[in-house]
Amino acid sequence: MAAWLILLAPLVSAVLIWLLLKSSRALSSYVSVAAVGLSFVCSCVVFAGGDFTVSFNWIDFGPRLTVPIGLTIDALSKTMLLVVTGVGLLVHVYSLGYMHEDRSSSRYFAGLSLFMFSMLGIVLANNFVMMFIFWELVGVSSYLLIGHWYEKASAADASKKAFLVNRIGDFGFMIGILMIWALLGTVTFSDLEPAVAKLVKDPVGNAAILSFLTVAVLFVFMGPVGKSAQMPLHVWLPDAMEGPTPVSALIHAATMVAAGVYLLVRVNFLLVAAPMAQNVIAWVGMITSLMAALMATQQNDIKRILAYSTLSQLGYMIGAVGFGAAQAAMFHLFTHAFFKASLFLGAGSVIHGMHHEQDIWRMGGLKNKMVPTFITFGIASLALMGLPYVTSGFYSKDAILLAAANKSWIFLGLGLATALLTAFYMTRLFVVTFLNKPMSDAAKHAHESPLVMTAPLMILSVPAVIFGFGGVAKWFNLDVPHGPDPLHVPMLAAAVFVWGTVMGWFVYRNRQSDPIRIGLFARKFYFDELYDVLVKLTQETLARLSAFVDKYLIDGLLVKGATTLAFSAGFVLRFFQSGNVQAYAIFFGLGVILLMLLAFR
Amino acid sequence: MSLNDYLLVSGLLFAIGFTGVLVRRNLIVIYMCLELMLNAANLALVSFSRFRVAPDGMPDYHGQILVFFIITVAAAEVAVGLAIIVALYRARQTTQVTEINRMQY
Amino acid sequence: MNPIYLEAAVVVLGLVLLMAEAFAPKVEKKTFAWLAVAGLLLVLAATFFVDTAGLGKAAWQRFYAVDAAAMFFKRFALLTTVLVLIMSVEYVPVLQRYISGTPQGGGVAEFFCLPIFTCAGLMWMASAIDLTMVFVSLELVTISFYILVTFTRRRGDSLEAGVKYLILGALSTGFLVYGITWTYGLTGQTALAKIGPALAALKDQDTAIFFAFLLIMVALGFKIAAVPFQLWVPDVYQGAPTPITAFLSVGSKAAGFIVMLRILDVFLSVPALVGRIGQVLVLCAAATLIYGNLAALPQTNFKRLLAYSSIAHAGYLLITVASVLPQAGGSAPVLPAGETIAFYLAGYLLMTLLSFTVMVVVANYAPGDDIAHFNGLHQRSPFLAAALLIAMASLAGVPFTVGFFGKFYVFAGAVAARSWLLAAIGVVSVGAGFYYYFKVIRAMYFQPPAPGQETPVLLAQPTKLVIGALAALILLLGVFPQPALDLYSKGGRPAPVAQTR
Amino acid sequence: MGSLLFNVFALFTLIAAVGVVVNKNAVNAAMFLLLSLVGMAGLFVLLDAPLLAFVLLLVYAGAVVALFLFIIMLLDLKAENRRVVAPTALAGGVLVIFGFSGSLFKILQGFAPGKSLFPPLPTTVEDVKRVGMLLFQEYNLPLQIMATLLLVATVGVIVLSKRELR
Repeated sequence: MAAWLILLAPLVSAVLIWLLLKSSRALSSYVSVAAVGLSFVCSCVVFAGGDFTVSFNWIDFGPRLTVPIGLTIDALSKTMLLVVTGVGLLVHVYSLGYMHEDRSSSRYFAGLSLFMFSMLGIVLANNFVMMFIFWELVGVSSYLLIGHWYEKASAADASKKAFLVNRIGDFGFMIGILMIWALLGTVTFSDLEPAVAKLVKDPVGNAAILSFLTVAVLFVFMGPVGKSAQMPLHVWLPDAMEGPTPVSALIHAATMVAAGVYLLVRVNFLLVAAPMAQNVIAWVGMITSLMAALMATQQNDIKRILAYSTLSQLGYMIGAVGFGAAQAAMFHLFTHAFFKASLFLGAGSVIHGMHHEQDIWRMGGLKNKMVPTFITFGIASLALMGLPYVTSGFYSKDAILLAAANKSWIFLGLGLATALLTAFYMTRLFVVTFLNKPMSDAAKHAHESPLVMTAPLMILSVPAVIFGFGGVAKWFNLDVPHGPDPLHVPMLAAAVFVWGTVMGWFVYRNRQSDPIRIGLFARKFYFDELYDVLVKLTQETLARLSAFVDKYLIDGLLVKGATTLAFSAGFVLRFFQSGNVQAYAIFFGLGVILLMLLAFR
Repeated sequence: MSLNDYLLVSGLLFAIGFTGVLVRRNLIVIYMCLELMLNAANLALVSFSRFRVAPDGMPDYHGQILVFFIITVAAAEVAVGLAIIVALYRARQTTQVTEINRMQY
Repeated sequence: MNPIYLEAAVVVLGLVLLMAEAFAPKVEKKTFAWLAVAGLLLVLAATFFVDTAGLGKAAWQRFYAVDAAAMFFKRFALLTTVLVLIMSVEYVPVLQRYISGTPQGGGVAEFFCLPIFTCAGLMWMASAIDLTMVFVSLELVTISFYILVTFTRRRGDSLEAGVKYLILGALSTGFLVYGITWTYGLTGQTALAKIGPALAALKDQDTAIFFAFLLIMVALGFKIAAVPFQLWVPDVYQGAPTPITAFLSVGSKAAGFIVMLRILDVFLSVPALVGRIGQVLVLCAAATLIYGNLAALPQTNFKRLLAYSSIAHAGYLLITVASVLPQAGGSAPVLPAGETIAFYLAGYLLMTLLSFTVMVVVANYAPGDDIAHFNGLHQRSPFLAAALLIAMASLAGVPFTVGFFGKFYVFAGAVAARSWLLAAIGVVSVGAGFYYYFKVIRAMYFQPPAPGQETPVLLAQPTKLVIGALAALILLLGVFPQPALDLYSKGGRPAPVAQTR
Repeated sequence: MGSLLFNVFALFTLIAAVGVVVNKNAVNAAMFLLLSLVGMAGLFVLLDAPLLAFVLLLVYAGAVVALFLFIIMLLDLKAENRRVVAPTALAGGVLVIFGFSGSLFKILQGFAPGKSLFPPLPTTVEDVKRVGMLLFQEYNLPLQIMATLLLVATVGVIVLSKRELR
């Protein structure tokens, strides 16, 4: 019951707001907050309770295909529920302040509720089909929220871009689901697991079936590549920062983008059965994390820096799944959700205080003007950078680095390089924004945000620290070390943290502009340009091709042919439909005779 | 006389009525011909009912009940049908089927 | 409660309203419609509390079945009538123009009362398991439709439609009666349960049995608008008052199908005939699909378009009926034929009534029923445009609408029965369907409103509610069809209809 | 005796029926319909169904044909001066009729049971009582439906033909 309530409360709120409360901004925001609050309370109740599954049949085509609608409550989904509803609740509260002036805030809150519904659907789904539907719904609500300020061309473009890029991933995801269904005959996770185990044990025709499974898993992986913004489909996430900042915090940092990781962890048993695919996943994740970190070092927009940092951390998680360390991935997802949400909300607070200025080189000196934001942002930054032995980020990152070390020294190297860069660019961001001298009038006259916005920041900075300690790690079964650790990975991680921070401090302390200019990073490895060219090329080719098809095939053959056919059909049928009852009666009689002939064959 | 003789008369009656529906243009006459068709069925029913003797030696009256219902329905149908035809006549001053083809194709 | 009281309650409701209208002429006419709606909804609620196990009077058991199919189609008839009545309220301005002369509102109350009796007839038809009962209930429905189609008698088209329906309907009645006569003559029975064994016991009378079967099928083919007995459909649909058109296309068709399935079941007990019956059904289904979809292509009149669409949908349903027959190498269908048809018709009810309701509302602004009336509807009322969009998408069979699942079940049944030809024609005709349904969508979204017709379309709150509910149901059943299926399969004792095969 | 009467009544019925179809004047057609019904009533009597013969005459002659005549008078229909039938309709009609009666004859030919004579009845028929009992007991439900049908027809006729509705 409580489980259903978690899922349905946001839906009810979304429908209510959309249908009835559109005109009343205050009421709709309260309804939305109340709904997510209810979800959060229920999640806590469920978290305290045991594991269970509830399910009923959605489509029942007999034994060949039965698609249930079911909720899975196990350790994995419980954790995720807490993250989603917890961060979600705080972001909703924060939005009360942030969106106070927005005239269409009802639409915003309806979208937020819809998002909560669909995200919780992904978390609770017990089968691929249901997950795919909610997966798409999440995409839709994300589209709506990114494009919330659709009057702004860049926001409209960004939402379109996010939607289109995600379609590519989702298309692959769908193919993957179909392949798995074809191979194993079921789409329910709990039935898939024994089926895969049986498949792996089965010696007959193993190689071919396993390579089919590998391809299927890779197609499924396309879903997370899109949604969790991995290379090469990562381009939509930075642009998605055009949406309201709370949305960036909730959707594009803490929850939706993590859905890809969640999916992979959920179907980890499939990945284990396909080691090749696992390798590909590990490479994609680690390369994404390094490249994103490099790009982050050269961004000037506060939200974009955080966006690239999110990409980078997601790469860590995906990589961890690839190393076979699903628990570590979940652990990092968990801690990251809190400190990254805190960072985004802090950035939102800064932007709010700076009257919608987002360029860090026009900020500075905010440590005196916005004390709570300054402190909480600092704590969250340290968590992201991985301040050794104190912050949660250190522990979860450490778990991933350990897993990487077990897999291969290359992965460990990539991971450490990313960690170094993370420390570096976060120091840059923090120093330039808060510690340096004010660099604009807005920065000089910046003011602190209201309590409704700073309170969530403070609340979020607590888990950013404490969630790394023993008890939480134990929850993720991480208290047992993953084998030998001759390299002393925690020491290495601590070392790169110090190195990156010190480097960042010395490079950026008291600077008025960026002393480092690396075009390749600033231009984001020219991905967007590359895609533009590609799109243009394909468009050109397609346009020519379709012009040809249109002119000769469609116009010449199909349209003319079809219209001729339709009109001749119409002409013939006119003969029947003369409007004369007597003729109708005669045709009626002829029909009878025609059927009678069958009797006398 | 055998059952088939009656069935033949009934069949012919049905065919004559059907012919009338197909070839006549006056709505009222067409309607009369439809009545003929219904009565053809009645005749067949009564002869079947006479032919199937119940265990007690009496005709199978279930068939006759059906005739009863058919006559009632036919009477109701005539009443409604003629009302419609009259309404049409009032509007268009015609009872010719060939002239009621404003809606076509 | 004895289920027999359901129809009795409906008839009494009609009588009470008729009397009330006679003795209280001052009462606003629309009140009667709302009273009728309330009463029918009460009866609809009561259907869930009837005792499906026991019929009080033993004699009635011969005529009256209370199986799952009967209960489903009773509810179907009630719901259809309720929606038609609500649509009729919206139709009152047109009615007043075309019924009576000087005193406005005369005869309007009867327009609300007659559908109640039609509903009772449809409910009786759903339960009819005796040819006598089939005949009388079917005639009750037919005769009340003669009246309703002609109701707006100061409008030429309505009269013309009435006459056409009258002549051809009476002709089909003649065939029905003759078919019943022969069936009775061959077996001495009119109860369906007894006809089957009696037919199977007959020797060397295949041709006569087939003759009787054909005569009855001609009449039912007329009811459900199957080729070659479909020619009345476009003219009558166009001419009839719009709510009645909707009533005809949904209620009459559904009742025709349930009776057809029951009778088919009886005649299939003659093994020698199965092949021939199969041929007839396949032939009719194929011709109906082709005719309905092709003839709709050049249509510009919305009601005629829906008429051809109604023929096309009869074709899809006939595919399912044809799939009932045992085929060599066929496997068990995904859904039994009865359930498929019930589900398809449930979806058809939603989308057809939705389309017609939108049309009634829009036609109140400019009389007429061309597709061009919907030009720019998106600007005049986004709500109505969205609703009609959903209805059209569902009629065309777009995924995530109930129409998609209906077609899916139909084709799955055809494939399971190895009716490749029908499945192929069906799939191709779905393509043709997209073309003509999207004509309406194009008009709404891509055409500017006609000059002088740019005013926003306003609609009454109850109508808005109904339209919203219908559209929501189409989408809901389009992602989650199980409730509709459950309503059938859990509606009562298992229906004998075409489920044994 | 029985066969002579049968032939007379049957011919009477059929010829009168043809008269309905071919007569140009609607009034005459109605009169022929009446004659045909009288012939049929005779056949009913031969089939030991006097009640139905009586009902047929009562309902058809007394009500239906009278109604037809009344309407014809009301509309003041003249004899049709044009040809009664259209040639195309005739062609189609003939085709249909030949097909239909052909199949009917063929079925009657193959209908073995119909070739035997009617079984004799033991006693005098008391069909009024039997039909009445069946109608009001076993056939109660269809009878109720029929009552509803008549009500609907009544209301319908009033609505359709009253000049001014209240």
